[in-house]
Amino acid sequence: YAEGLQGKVIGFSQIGSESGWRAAETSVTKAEAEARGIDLKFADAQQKQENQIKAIRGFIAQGVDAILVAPVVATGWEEVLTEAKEAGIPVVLLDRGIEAPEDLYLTSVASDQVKEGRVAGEWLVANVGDKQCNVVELQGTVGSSPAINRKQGFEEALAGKANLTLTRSQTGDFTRSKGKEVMEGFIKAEDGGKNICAVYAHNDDMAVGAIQAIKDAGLKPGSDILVVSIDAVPDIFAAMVAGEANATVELTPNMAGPAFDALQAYWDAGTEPQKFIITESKLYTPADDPQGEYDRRKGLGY
Amino acid sequence: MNRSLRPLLATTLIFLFAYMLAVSQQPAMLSTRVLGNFLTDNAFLGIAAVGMTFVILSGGIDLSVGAVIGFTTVLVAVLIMWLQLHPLVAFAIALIVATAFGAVMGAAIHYLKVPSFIVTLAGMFLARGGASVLSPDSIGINHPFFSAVQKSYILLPGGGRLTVVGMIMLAVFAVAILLAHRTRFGSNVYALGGSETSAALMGVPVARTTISIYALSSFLAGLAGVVFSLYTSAGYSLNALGVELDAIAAVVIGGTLLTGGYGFVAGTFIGVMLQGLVQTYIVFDGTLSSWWTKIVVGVLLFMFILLQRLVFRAAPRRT
Amino acid sequence: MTAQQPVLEARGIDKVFGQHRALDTVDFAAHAGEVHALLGENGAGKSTLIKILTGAYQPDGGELLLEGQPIHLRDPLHGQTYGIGTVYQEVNLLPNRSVSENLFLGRQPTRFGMVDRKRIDAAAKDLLSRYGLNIDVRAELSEYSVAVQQIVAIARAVELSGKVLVLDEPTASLDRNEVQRLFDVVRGLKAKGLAIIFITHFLDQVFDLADRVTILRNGRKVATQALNTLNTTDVVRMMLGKDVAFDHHPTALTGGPKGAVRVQFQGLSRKGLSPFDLSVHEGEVVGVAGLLGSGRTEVARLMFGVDTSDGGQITVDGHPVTIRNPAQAVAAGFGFCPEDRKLDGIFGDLSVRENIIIALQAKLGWFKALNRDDQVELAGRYAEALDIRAANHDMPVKLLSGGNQQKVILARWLAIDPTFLILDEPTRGIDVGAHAEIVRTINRLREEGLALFVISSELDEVVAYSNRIVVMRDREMVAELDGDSIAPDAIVQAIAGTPPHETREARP
Amino acid sequence: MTRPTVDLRPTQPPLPRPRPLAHFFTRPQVIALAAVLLVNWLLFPGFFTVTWQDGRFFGSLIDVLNRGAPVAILAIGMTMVIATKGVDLSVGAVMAISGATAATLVTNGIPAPVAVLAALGTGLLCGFWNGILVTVLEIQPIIATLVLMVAGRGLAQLITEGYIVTFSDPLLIFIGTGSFLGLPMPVIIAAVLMILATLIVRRTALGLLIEAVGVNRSAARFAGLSANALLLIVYTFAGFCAAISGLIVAGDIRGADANNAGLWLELDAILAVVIGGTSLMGGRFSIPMAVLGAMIIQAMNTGILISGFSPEFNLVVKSAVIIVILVLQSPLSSRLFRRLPGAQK
Ligand SMILES: Nc1ncnc2c1ncn2[C@@H]1O[C@H](COP(=O)(O)OP(=O)(O)OP(=O)(O)O)[C@@H](O)[C@H]1O
Ligand SMILES: Nc1ncnc2c1ncn2[C@@H]1O[C@H](COP(=O)(O)OP(=O)(O)OP(=O)(O)O)[C@@H](O)[C@H]1O
Ligand SMILES: [Mg+2]
Ligand SMILES: [Mg+2]
Repeated sequence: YAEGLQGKVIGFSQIGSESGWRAAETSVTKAEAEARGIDLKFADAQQKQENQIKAIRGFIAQGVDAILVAPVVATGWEEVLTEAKEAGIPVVLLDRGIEAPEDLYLTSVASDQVKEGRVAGEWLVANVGDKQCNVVELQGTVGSSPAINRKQGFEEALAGKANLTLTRSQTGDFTRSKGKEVMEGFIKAEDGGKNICAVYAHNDDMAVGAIQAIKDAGLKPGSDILVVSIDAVPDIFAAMVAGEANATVELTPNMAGPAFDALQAYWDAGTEPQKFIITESKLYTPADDPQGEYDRRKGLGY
Repeated sequence: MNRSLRPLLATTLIFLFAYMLAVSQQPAMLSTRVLGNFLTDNAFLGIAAVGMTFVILSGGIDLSVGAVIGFTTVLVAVLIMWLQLHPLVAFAIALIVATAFGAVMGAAIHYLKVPSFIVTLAGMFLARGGASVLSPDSIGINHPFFSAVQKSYILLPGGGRLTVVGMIMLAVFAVAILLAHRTRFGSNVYALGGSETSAALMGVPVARTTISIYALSSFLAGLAGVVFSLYTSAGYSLNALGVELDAIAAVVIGGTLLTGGYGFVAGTFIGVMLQGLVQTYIVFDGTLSSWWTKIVVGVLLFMFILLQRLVFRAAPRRT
Repeated sequence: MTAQQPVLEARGIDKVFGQHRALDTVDFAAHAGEVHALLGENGAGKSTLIKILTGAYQPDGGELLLEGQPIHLRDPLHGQTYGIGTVYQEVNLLPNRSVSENLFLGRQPTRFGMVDRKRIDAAAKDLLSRYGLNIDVRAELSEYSVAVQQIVAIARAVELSGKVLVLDEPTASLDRNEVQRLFDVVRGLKAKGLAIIFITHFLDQVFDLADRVTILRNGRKVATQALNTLNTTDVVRMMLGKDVAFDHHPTALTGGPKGAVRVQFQGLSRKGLSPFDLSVHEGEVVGVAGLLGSGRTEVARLMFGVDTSDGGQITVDGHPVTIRNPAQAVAAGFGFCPEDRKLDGIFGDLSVRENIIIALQAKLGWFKALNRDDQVELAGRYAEALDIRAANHDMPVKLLSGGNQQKVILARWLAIDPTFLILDEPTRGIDVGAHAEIVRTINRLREEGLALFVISSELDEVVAYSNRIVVMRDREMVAELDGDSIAPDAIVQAIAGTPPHETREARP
Repeated sequence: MTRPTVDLRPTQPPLPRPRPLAHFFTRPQVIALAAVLLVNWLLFPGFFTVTWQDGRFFGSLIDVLNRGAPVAILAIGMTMVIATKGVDLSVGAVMAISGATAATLVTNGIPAPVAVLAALGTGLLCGFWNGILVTVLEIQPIIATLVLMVAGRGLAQLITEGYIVTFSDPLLIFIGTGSFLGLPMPVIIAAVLMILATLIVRRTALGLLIEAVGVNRSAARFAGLSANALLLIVYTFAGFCAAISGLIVAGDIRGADANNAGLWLELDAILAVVIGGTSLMGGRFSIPMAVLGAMIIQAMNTGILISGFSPEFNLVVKSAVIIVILVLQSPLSSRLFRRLPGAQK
């Protein structure tokens, strides 16, 4: 890398460490920063927006060169970002966009969560063909934006397909154990699982839990019940290797890399980066060398 | 000096000492900007903690405040954005709803003889659930009134800002100090915390006071919600998750005994500021991982309480 | 006097707790300008009747009349608005608030809606000085001893009583001077035309102060009579339903202790309490006398390891022992009936049986549990020995009457078969019959070779059972009387020292 | 420092005990459980169907027992803490620590039995720490355990470094998902622990002494009880129970999820204890009733899962059920019940 970011002080306000994916994002960000010689100030908000705002204010008071934020929620950033703007500190959003005037941040590096859900849904639509298929859904935390958007995208993909019906939908709080518990309940409620043809989980962790519940019920995940989920964490590839998971949509934990690149270009050459840098929502199936993917990701800090 | 003021003094000294220590590590923390941020960023917590102080003084606990804050932000957002009400009208409605909610909890605690821990736990589920039923998604609030409020602040020398929400918190503390220490209601609250049986026999209207205490706590949680919505211009059902624990910690760090009957509203202010200090210090330091953040917050909480115990020890009383 | 309409009247009052009929069609009337004593054994229903008269309980039958008008009292607050001021048997004040706040709670003078602290403090100081109490009224109530708290409770009730003043055993923890001062105040109120209802177990006080007496037995009214028609024996007979050989002024013991030194305390001290030496022999009762706040309780706490001493040593039967907490004291064979029954003695929610066996169980350890039969037997034995009146031994002890609770604690310590027993005001709130019983018990224990250390504010009583009397003043042991020198007058002189002072400062 | 208040309201002294079994079935908790199960059955007619499959029982009812086991185990420890007038907010975090310890050790090649012992050991240690704070430093229980609640999860994450540590060790997995006599291991463990704990506290004097400390700590001291030693034991035991729960939860998902394991379960455990009739003011306690309380909560959760309501309503339903149970248990309604014809005089 060029000199550009060497010695720059950049604050990073992370949501928390609620999942393996989040931990991976943190460690990738730290690694990227280290590789570029950035002095990264890290602040964990423990899932609270107010803590993120405090952190950003703290960064401003400290006079950092730039701020990265992974916003916990889409709303409520205008005031504090205005403050950052007045202090002349560029802000880059990670993971998701926010509802605020676009001039308040330099750029946003994010995935399209609705698209993630849609990709997952489209895979399912393509795979079941015309067969009658009852789908159950494991939602993320009620009210969280990935849960809302991934549900929406998935439903868009299923819209108009009469043979695919979403029969049950409950929250598994993005965790393995709740995913397992909810799936257990679904299986009991749907005639021992015979009425379920596929499960769609808003993240891989819940899918891993669901897979165990399916196995415990004496069914075969991956064939008796199809499993499709989002995130592409290592453990879901392990499940694919075992033939127990069918598809996952990647959400890359490397949001910081493009963000740093954009900052560097902005500082070095004054180029305004494009406002929305959308990361790829790549679909992985057992055909995509799951063992290799597993090995590649294992070290990333998931 | 009145001996009972000692814990208050001790807490204040601990705060000053901790602040000096932080400044010696991070000189940038000594600025009006940081001080202004203390007030603004902790305004909702401070307001909620005032309500919690009254509840704890009376020997109870209120686990619902975080949820009530969250619910209020959603309600305010819904009223303004969906029903097109003026923010002030929305605030009034939200505060009335919150107050009524607290009054019902207080009535349940008194008449059903269920411990406050459990009643307010149910209240917490209800308020959180109610918020997500209203709208699981976050609702941004766009209203000229909000922008106007956000843009009005007093500029302090050195670039700090004393914002409207910060001033609301200071005003709440001022009023609450008078309420706790200078009114009959305040005396009754302390009386309940000392001994409910005695208080009843001494003619304290127990039912009315209990209901008022929880109504006040929820009212202040509602006000904290209003402040939160001003602070973020949004309503969101998951706002202020776990704030009740922060508020309890602030109250206790401020020298109020959880068993009720002893403590100061002013101490709570210091407790809130101490928590703000810890967080700001961690942000300024910027090297702590997610887990170390938790550990350090826990350890500092422990140290503050330990220091206080030592001060308390210095003033023994007969058991 | 009785021809007038009563100020407060109760007609046919019933009160039932579960299956226990605490009051059975009781009539009671208090007239203006009289002191009406309410007497009865422990558990006779006196406190229950009081609570109904003041609104703390609702009667199950009968009616209340205030100046001829039927009233329904919802709660004590409601009672207060009718001018009924009450001192309940258990001190019911707020330990966490200042003395002045305790005096004025609920009727604080306000200025612009704000409580006027200065005025309250001044008024409180003024008020208490009438009872000879010059204390810092801004200090927390809990910093003062039970006696001070009792005076505060009385002062508060007197202020609240526009028409009726109810005093449920107000003198239980007061010494002679306090009692006289209280009586002066009461006589003043009587002259002002208040009706005063007075409960006590001290019959001499009844004859000293009261005009009429109502006697309850087992929840029924036995009689209401003018006192000048009665003598002590009549009253006792009506209370107990039988004649008892009631030795009202027992004479002092003669002869020294029977055995060798059992426990010896040398140079025990604590901040503010002068170091003291004391040894108690087998078969000896050392009585302790002193004024309120003279440090008697403190000495007892120190002996039992409740407070740790700053220095000194303790030997039991010649062997040195360490006592830094009560558990060690119990292990060394000590027992201690504390002065504050409600706070330090009673496990309110536990049963009578469990309250009796708990110390023995603690001594036996966690794993040698007393089986149920043994528990029932032990509880039964001591309940009988001390005449504890309870519907059954599985009921929570908090439902017992005050005097019976006191006996339960005594039973608890007798059950561990101690070698050295400390009793702090053991007869507080105990009725005449049981009082004689406890004095007899103390004497019997002494005969059996126990060493006892007994604190009491009743001089007649200390004289009755002590081989030796230690007098305390200003947290120091100032005199020791034994043999023939033991007599109430001698004690009074020792307590007063020379010259006797008018008012005492009770330190916070 | 506050005086124990003596309840002045006239209470009913205990009546001569009715026959135990009849007594059991008229308890509000049992009625509540029956009601919740009934509602579940109405929502889902197959609810009570239990089949034999792969050498074990299978069905929703079994799920309720199995899923309720972790909270039930927490509630066993929590009951005793609450009986001493305390509360332990750290049990959820301790679960995370214990799971993280076991998982990290086995993935580093330490034999599973050692890892399990180490996990239980950390639980004991955490509980002991709480006990020291409460006794020696005299910090109020809520705050003392709040420290570990906050810091403990951080410690767990420190051990796992934020990963979900997945393992395939058969012993750990057996603890979470195995079965014995046809019943899931968690159920067996919870039942054994419940019976053992009940026997220990009721056959020795511990139960009575714990109650005495809870009712009046000052009086307990005067009666020569070593209140501090008892409190230490009680908090340590609560930590131990949390560690067992942590192992079960980790074994169940074959991984230690330091971020989410046991999250907010302390509240469920406290709720279970209170529903089981043990007062937060300390004193009388019942371990089996607390376990029953945990089962009520789980039956309710399972009911919500299979009800098909949209998840936004979960919390509202949960709070409504709690409110109904509280009203049922309140003295107000028991007074009403007593008035009903047929009830005892
Ligand atoms: N709340 C209650 N519940 C059940 N029984 C009660 C309750 N209060 C009092 N009792 C019972 O009623 C009877 C009368 O009690 P009360 O307190 O009136 O006696 P007392 O005459 O004041 O005795 P003492 O001289 O010991 O104070 C006692 O047997 C007592 O156990
Ligand atoms: N730990 C302590 N620290 C400070 N002052 C104390 C302490 N313990 C007792 N005192 C004070 O010392 C004095 C002696 O109290 P103590 O209770 O021993 O007196 P007493 O002779 O038993 O009188 P009483 O009739 O009030 O029981 C009281 O004024 C009390 O307030
Ligand atoms: Mg009485
Ligand atoms: Mg004394």
